[in-house]
Amino acid sequence: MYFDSLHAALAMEGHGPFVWGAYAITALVLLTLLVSPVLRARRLRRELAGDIRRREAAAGEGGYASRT
Amino acid sequence: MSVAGHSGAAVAAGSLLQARGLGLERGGRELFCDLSFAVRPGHLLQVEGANGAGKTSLLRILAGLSRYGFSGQVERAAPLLYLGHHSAVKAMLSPRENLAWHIAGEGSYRADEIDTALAQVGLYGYEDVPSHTLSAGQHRRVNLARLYLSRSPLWLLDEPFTAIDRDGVAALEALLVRHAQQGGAVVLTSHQRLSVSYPVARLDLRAGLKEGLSEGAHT
Amino acid sequence: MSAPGLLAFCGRLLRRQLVLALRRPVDIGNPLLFFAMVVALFPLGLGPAPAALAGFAPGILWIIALLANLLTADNLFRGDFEDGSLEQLLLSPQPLYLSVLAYVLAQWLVTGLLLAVLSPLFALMLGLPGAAVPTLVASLLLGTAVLSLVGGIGAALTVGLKRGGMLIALLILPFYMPVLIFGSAAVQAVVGGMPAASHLAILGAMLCLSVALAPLAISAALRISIDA
Amino acid sequence: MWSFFHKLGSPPWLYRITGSILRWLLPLTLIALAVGAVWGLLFTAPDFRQGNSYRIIYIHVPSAVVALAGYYVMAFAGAISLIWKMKMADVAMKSCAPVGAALTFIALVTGAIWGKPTWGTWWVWDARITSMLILLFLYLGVIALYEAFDNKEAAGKACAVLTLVGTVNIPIIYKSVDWWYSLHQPASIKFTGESSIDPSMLYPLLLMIGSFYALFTCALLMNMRLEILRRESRTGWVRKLVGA
Repeated sequence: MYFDSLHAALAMEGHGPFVWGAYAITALVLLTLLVSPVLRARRLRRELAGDIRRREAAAGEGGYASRT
Repeated sequence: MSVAGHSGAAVAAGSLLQARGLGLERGGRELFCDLSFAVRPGHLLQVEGANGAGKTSLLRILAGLSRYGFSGQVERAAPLLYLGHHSAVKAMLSPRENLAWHIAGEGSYRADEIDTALAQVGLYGYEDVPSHTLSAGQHRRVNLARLYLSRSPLWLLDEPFTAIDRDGVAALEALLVRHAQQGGAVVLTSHQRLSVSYPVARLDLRAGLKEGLSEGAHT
Repeated sequence: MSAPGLLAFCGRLLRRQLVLALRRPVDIGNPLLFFAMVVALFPLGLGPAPAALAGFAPGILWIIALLANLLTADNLFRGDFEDGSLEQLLLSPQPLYLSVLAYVLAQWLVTGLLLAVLSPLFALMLGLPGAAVPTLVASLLLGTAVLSLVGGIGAALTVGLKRGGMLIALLILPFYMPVLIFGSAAVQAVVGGMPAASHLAILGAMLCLSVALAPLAISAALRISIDA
Repeated sequence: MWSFFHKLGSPPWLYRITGSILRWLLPLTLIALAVGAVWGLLFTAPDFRQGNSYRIIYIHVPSAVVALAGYYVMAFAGAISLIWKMKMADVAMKSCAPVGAALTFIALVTGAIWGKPTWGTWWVWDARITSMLILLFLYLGVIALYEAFDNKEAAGKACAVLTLVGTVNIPIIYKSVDWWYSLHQPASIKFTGESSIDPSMLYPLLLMIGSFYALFTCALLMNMRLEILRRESRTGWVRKLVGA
């Protein structure tokens, strides 16, 4: 490790806020980039599953599944 | 002038248009599927169906304006003429200028041929007025005047009777029959049945019914 | 009677477009008026000091020419799309490449060419040195032709959309930037006492490239827009 | 060979295979990113001119490189979708745009943050930053065009044309901006050139570039899977997948 202590690593001789800030923003954007498709896929699958259940329920009651 | 001399020889062999297994889905609803037919010289084919049944879509697919989003294939063996919902009439141009431009891609026509065609659709005397002074029906007539000049053997007409008065309808029907008799073919969409003494094949999109198409269907 | 030759057909198309444009002279005048008005905005915003204005004049004139071109780009195909003329053009047996070129040429004749011809007047108002005026006209002649061709791509992509106006600007402004860079640099070079031939040559090269490629993109985009 | 292309065009196959690729590629990418970041942040010596602020290079350069490459990936997919009418290429192209835009955004923001300690200002109209800004505009243009169409099939084709136009234009734009910058700016402000970089700084940088490529692939595949599900939501295999 280049730095002597955690404090020195955070401060980076005065450049710390810039460097750590840049890394934090990058991490945030990358995290959003990876998490948002997962969340949206989960929502889509829930919607589709609900749709299927609705059709099955309708089919069970009156057999008009094709109408929906 | 008429289409006879030009179209007769060009299309003697085989079909003008061949559709194989056409299917179209819009918004999750199947409009038509596995539609196969051939249009041969002498055919008069009327596409029927309720609003939203896919008549216009089918015609645009046949014309080649729609090139994706449907299944199946269309083979076009002859030059075709397509008239859609829009009249393509420029308000700032006169009927003569409009018509001269409409047929500019097909050939060079003399001024008197263009005037004759305009006279045949009842626009005699209107040749040089700006088109924005004309009615919607007259715009449609400018458009239809093209049929009197066209040398394309295959006509695809989307609702050609819209905004046309009764005399105009009769003249147009006669023109379509003459075109078919002289070796051309017409595919048209219309809500009203043609009143002609010529065999009209019908394609009902809603029912998938094919009537009078037997000799042309499925190869 | 045979099908008309390529050039005859394009000649007719060009004539039709010009006749249509000339029957609405106001539409031709609008971009020029816009040009004049925006020229008047700069002294109001930057202050009337002649030296400062003259310094910025090459950039100002080029940016306004670019915006004037952008404003007219949306109209290139819209009228013909809405009244059905465009689908007839696509169905015509004539090669679309040349037809599209004729469209753009007609549009350039009534916008870019006129802007270039009138630009000395606006250059005078902003105090651009007289020696730079011929270069300004030459760079505008070449550059606006590139802008019209590139603008045609944006127009063809958005012609089927109801709300195309803003979108077309977002799509094509990045592609306008190289033209702006070399166009205004050409004028600045002459102001600074340097030759501008190389800048103009690069603009000419851009024009050649756009003439070769832009009609392909416009044709493809028109077929897509007609289909949507 | 052809059967492989045929499979590529099959949504269920593509959905399955991308799922199994992601299962190992995603953890690997995250580990590589973490290793590269820690290496760059804590285990390399500072640059003798810029001090510690140069450590931003380990995210700035990789994101810029991959953002630019992403545009070409997008254009390549667009060309395939136009020429061979392959729907899955359409899906790939559409999924590239947001990932590329995000990476361009990172490159811009980190560039601006890097600029503050180096040049004393957040924004300099430097050739590279200006080029990145234009690249961001190009990405956002593609996204805006895609969203403007109701017919998503037409949207895909239109975006494909736009990206191809962009592919021709990007080198011209970059060269113009470079030339413009050399004309207007004294050559006093300069990044550390890649050619003169010390090996001890180069290795973590290469690792980060590799990780960003892998990250781009992961995000692209995840977006593609989402888009496949959305487009195929009416088909039997999706129903079975969701129902199970």
